[in-house]
Amino acid sequence: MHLQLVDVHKSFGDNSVLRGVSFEVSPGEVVALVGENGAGKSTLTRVISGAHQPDAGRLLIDGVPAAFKDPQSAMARGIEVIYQEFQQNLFPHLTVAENMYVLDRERRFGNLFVSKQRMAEAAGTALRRLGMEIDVHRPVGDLGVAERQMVEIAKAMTHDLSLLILDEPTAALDERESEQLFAQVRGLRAAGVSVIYISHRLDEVFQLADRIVVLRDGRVTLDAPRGELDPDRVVTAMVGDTVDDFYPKERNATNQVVLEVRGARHADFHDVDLRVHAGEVLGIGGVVGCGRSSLLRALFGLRPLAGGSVSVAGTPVRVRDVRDAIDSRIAYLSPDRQAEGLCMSLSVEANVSLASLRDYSPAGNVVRRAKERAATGQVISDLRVRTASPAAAVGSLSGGNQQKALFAKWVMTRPRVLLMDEPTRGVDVGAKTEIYRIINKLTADGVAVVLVSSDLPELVAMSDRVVVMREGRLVAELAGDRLDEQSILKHALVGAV
Amino acid sequence: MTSKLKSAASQLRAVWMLLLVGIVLSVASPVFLTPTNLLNVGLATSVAALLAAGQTYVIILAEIDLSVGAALGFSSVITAMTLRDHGLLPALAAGLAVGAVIGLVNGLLVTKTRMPSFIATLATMSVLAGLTLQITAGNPIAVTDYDFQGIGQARFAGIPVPVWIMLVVFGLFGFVLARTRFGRFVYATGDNAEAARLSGIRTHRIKILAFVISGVLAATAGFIITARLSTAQPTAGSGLELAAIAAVIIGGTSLAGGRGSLLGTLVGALVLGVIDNGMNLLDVSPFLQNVVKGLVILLAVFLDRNIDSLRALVTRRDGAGAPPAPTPVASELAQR
Amino acid sequence: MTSKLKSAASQLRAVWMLLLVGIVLSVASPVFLTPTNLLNVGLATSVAALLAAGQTYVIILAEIDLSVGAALGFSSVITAMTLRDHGLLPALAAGLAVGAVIGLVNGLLVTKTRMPSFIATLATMSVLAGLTLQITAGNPIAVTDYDFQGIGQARFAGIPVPVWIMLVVFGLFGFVLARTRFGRFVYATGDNAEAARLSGIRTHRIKILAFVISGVLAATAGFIITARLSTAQPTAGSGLELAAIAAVIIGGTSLAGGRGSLLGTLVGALVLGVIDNGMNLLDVSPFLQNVVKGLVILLAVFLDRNIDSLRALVTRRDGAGAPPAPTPVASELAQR
Amino acid sequence: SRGGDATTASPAAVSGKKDATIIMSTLNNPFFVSVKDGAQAQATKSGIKLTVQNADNSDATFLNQATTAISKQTGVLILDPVGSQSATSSVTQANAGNVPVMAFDRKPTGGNLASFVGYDAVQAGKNAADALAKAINGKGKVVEIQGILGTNVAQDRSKGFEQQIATYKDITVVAKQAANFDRSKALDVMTNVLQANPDIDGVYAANDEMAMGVLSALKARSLVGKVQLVGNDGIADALAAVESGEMYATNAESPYALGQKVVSLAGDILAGKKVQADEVLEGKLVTKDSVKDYAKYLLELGDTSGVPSSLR
Ligand SMILES: Nc1ncnc2c1ncn2[C@@H]1O[C@H](COP(=O)(O)OP(=O)(O)OP(=O)(O)O)[C@@H](O)[C@H]1O
Ligand SMILES: Nc1ncnc2c1ncn2[C@@H]1O[C@H](COP(=O)(O)OP(=O)(O)OP(=O)(O)O)[C@@H](O)[C@H]1O
Ligand SMILES: [Mg+2]
Ligand SMILES: [Mg+2]
Repeated sequence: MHLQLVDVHKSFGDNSVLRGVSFEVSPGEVVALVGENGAGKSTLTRVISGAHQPDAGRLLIDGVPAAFKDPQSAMARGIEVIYQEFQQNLFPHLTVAENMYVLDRERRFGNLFVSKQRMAEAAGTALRRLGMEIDVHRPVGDLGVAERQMVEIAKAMTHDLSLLILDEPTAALDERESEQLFAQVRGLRAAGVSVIYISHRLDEVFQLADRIVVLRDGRVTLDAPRGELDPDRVVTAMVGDTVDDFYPKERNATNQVVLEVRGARHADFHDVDLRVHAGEVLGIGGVVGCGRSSLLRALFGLRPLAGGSVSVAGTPVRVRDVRDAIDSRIAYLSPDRQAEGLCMSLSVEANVSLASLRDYSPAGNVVRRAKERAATGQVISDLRVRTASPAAAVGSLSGGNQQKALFAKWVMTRPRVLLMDEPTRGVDVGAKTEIYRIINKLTADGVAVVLVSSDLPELVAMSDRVVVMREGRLVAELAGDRLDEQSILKHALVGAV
Repeated sequence: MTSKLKSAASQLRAVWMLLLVGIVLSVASPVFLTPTNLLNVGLATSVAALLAAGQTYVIILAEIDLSVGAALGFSSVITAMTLRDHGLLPALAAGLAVGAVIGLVNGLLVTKTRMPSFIATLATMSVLAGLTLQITAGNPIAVTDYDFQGIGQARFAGIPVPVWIMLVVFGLFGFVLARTRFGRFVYATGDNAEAARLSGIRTHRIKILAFVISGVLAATAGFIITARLSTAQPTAGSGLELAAIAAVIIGGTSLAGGRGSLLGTLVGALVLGVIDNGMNLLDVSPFLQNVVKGLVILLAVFLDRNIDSLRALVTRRDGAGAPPAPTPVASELAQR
Repeated sequence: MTSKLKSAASQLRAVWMLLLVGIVLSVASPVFLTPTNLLNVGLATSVAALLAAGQTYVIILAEIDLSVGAALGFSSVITAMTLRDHGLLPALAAGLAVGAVIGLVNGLLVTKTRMPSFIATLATMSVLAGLTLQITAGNPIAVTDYDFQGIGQARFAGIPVPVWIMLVVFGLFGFVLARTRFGRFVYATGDNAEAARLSGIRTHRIKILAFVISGVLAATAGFIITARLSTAQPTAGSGLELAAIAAVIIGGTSLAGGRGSLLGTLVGALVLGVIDNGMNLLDVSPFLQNVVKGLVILLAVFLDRNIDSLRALVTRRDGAGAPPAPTPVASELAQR
Repeated sequence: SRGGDATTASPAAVSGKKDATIIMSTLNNPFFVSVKDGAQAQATKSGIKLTVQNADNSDATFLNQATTAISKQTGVLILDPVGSQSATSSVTQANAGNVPVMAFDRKPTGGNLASFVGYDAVQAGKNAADALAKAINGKGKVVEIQGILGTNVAQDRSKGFEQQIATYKDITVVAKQAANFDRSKALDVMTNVLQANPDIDGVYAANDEMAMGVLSALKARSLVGKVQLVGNDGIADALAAVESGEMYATNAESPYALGQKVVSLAGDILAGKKVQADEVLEGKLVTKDSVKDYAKYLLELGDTSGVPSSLR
């Protein structure tokens, strides 16, 4: 498919999101679309897919004007989208197979009556092609984030495609799974399918894209073949400035142990010993399902430990539920901001102060609004959360800004220990750097940070030390010269490959 | 495979609930298990069960239809008037058409004007109840047509026609829900309407259709009630909406949408019918009947949920006193 | 700033709805705008409004309390019996305690046994209605205590006491909801219970408290109704639950949780009260009153939603026939 | 009793008002619909502008509607109380607001009434018990089907029936169940009761709506004629059933006549005439022997819809 966008405009209220976007995608071409959080990438995606109507501008398909009044019309032309948020793609109570073939436009499993048997077989086959073994009868709500993402990808691939749009598909994937995905994308390209690929990971973009289009404040600021570009130019086009240091790591580690975990046991991990010092960032590496997320959840009291001990700043603590954790000044950044992070129809301000509201409502439970506003306002600007107003619903922010708002909530609790699971998932380069600076600031104040991230360069650059988990056990500790991506991968995958 | 077994087990579980109540009653009353009495239960349940069948579609879509009782009353009256003036077939057609139109109006209100279904159908309930009284001046309309009376009073192969109607409706609509594209769209739309829209499902159409099904089944239930009494009562359906919704929920369908089955609803309706029957058989003090009924519902639903988490405890090997940990999304929905 | 204005506007909008109905009525009936009649409306609204106030808390939490009417009946009867045997203060204490215990039971059922609140409170409604009949043997209980009657019949500064009670309750609980930590937690838990839990909110406790508030306000409404009638009727509250829920939803609170206000609920209750009053004043045929009421509710809620999208159309300049595009979350919620 | 003094010079007479408001306890029941029809017919005849309200069986709605009518200064307020005790506030409010007030069917326990007209519900239950006893020759098993528990009529009819039936020592009440004055509920309840007690001799249903439901249940088990049925009210369907012998008797309390009577009294009050303060009406026990006469009586009143076509 040859897709042309001509001078596309789209606003939400006073917020002009797309201000005249023009570019094109040729058949069999992979175009990477990059830009800061809130630049308008997802909005553009939704305009192409018929989920939004443009205010002005035109869409041409193979030179013929096309206007999709709804997603069905776009799908009928072979346009398939993997939206950024799980909420927009999947049905938690339906099985994997039903999710993949929910529409079954080709009516492969029956016109009126559905053969669930054949549907399940087809789903299993399609997933195996992506290198996934998932029980296709399981409800999608039971799957982990990565598995869900793979189901979404498999779902999109079940159709006859002419254009595939992937909006941050790898945010939840690890290296291995990402590689599977890239292989698929290359396969599609070879078959003449056009691909628009949206990502905040520049290394992927440079691996995969034929052309790179940069969006900034709703306008195209760069559109060139990959060969003519280097990361610096792309970043400059994205943020309007050069970013001299992606990973502004500061070393603030001291010798004072803040978090100490001994012999922690649980269904998903065993005999875990950890010591995290004041000002230190301890990274945890591993592949999907190695148990590191479960470890963080257990330490935060979400699924209490079956055995072992935890102490914070030398004081033993028993964390039986979240309140115990918060009282011990442990904070936890969930990887799933939709389900566990934010109250989407509440204001940015209310979300940011939610975990620390006690500090702003001393006597009689009455919330001191002025004090609250001042404190949240400070953090919101420190973290550069882009919002029309602190009173705007947090659900109206772009994904990256939602992530920053979530971060802000925990900064407000002034934690001693900060547990972070994929803190920069879906966050743009600029904002990532901002988050890293926040981490620096926290460590400078003596906070002990535990960082779980599937983004290996980030893990290596931002951690003072990395422990690697495999099948629920700590298998290695890397620091200094021994800390690099290859070593982490090697330890994470040994025996598993 | 395991999930397949699981879902079969969860449907069976609903049946167990019914069996439990049944076993208690057959010990308490020698009459309970007689075939005539069981057919009576079926007969008494048929009306609420039909309303609940349509309601199941609506509730799986995360909507609610409070107007079913009033729709039953209104369509009954129209049916009886048409029967009096134009005969059997026009009467049946008129009744079903009225039910369909009511459903269509509800569906359009909910989808096109984005009104919450609770308030939209509460309003149509009020309108229909008023209209029914207005056109009948509050008087019942006698039905003398012998064939029509048969819908409520005749038997076929020893089984009352209303029970047959109930079985056919549940068979048919159960099959549609479980096995057709439309059924899958119903579940998908109820589970996540936004994702369904983006997946290319015409969610408005699905919802409107579900309300139409609910209206048509209300009209069908109206035939039965009218035929059984040989009269169309203007107030026939009042209060039945809560009974129907209760049957659906006892049957395991979630008000949050996306989950449920018609088999569960049938069992839910039968549980309620069996409780009523049992209390009449045992001559429980009418003052206490509401108390008993409420407690049995609590017990049934409590056991239902509890068996669930016990099973979860066992299969997930959560151990160590940890509470069962559903996924965030599932647990969030479960709270509704 | 703009959002502040917006939210003020959306609350004002609810008031506009009331004004609209009011203006139509004051043109149609010369009596409508007289102070006595307006006080009558306040008096007539007070009971449903109190139930709706508690219900607002419950609904913002994405739950529902169907037992409020039955709780009102039960606590009224207990209050009247205690009044007869032990005097005023014990009676008030007993009534409020009964309301609180009912709320506590509902809250525990919903949080600890994970029963859907719809079915749990439907069951407690049934149990309470039965218990009320059982302890009274179906007979009303006369109230002769002069002071107690004052709760319903006296005036203070020219305004009936029930209206004062209503104003104080709405002021107090409105403040709690809008300005306190507890209120904030109610919104957060209703919006996303899991996120709230992960922020350290004891969501179960919040929910239980909300049900307790609902029970206590039902008992308070029971005082008013008993004092106005000088008798506790076993069936006093029946049917009031739907009126209360309707008031809450007309007032703009979403059944999906996380959004709503007590001011909206007050307006919603007054809209319903004004419609009733107006139809009585204008001598609308009693059969047609239900029809009119249903239509006015539809119109009011429709305009409410419509003005919203009209405003959105204007300010968002979506233009070109584009449907207003709320955020995915908002639109998903709006469908509930 | 209270309201004992007949109204002499009512405020309405002074102001020359010609309007009245009648507040019905419910209109979801043909009995009350017929009261309303009779009242309206009489109002047309006497040139009174009659406003009808429906309290839908809610005490609070009843009071609210009374309050509204009083603030509108209606000529006469006519109450059909939802409950005897709870109607008292409406009466005292009307007294305070100087609006003449009368009641029918159920007598408010307090306040000053210009007039009361009503059937004695306890007596109705007693009459039914006697009739049922007669029908089954003073011995056998009977079933009582009650109305909406917690309402006056249901309570009183049940009280009268139980007191009186207890005086027949060879009669046992084998089941007592409520069916909320509702036809279809009565059908299901009776079907179940018959299951447990197939050998009963008689049924008392506290109103004819339920009696009709009971009759359907009896028909389904071919027990018509074997089981004697007594109801209350005398609605058209019941008269037809009595005529055909399917039902033994109904304690007829012509609602149409009641409505007429009430409004003609209201007309007297408006005209400043002296009215009788307290009039307790007796129901007429209608059996196969007397049903034709009763139908004739209704037709003379003008209550055509109260008479089944077979008796017109
Ligand atoms: N439905 C909507 N209503 C109002 N504003 C919206 C809506 N959708 C997006 N926006 C706004 O449009 C802007 C662009 O959002 P968009 O999601 O397109 O950004 P993005 O480039 O995809 O960002 P990210 O990298 O964070 O995903 C943001 O300011 C966002 O708040
Ligand atoms: N809520 C849950 N229900 C059932 N199984 C779960 C749940 N959460 C995690 N698991 C399982 O527990 C194991 C450990 O998962 P965990 O999330 O800790 O791994 P992870 O390495 O952090 O993976 P990811 O990178 O996907 O977050 C996996 O097998 C996972 O499937
Ligand atoms: Mg995006
Ligand atoms: Mg993880």
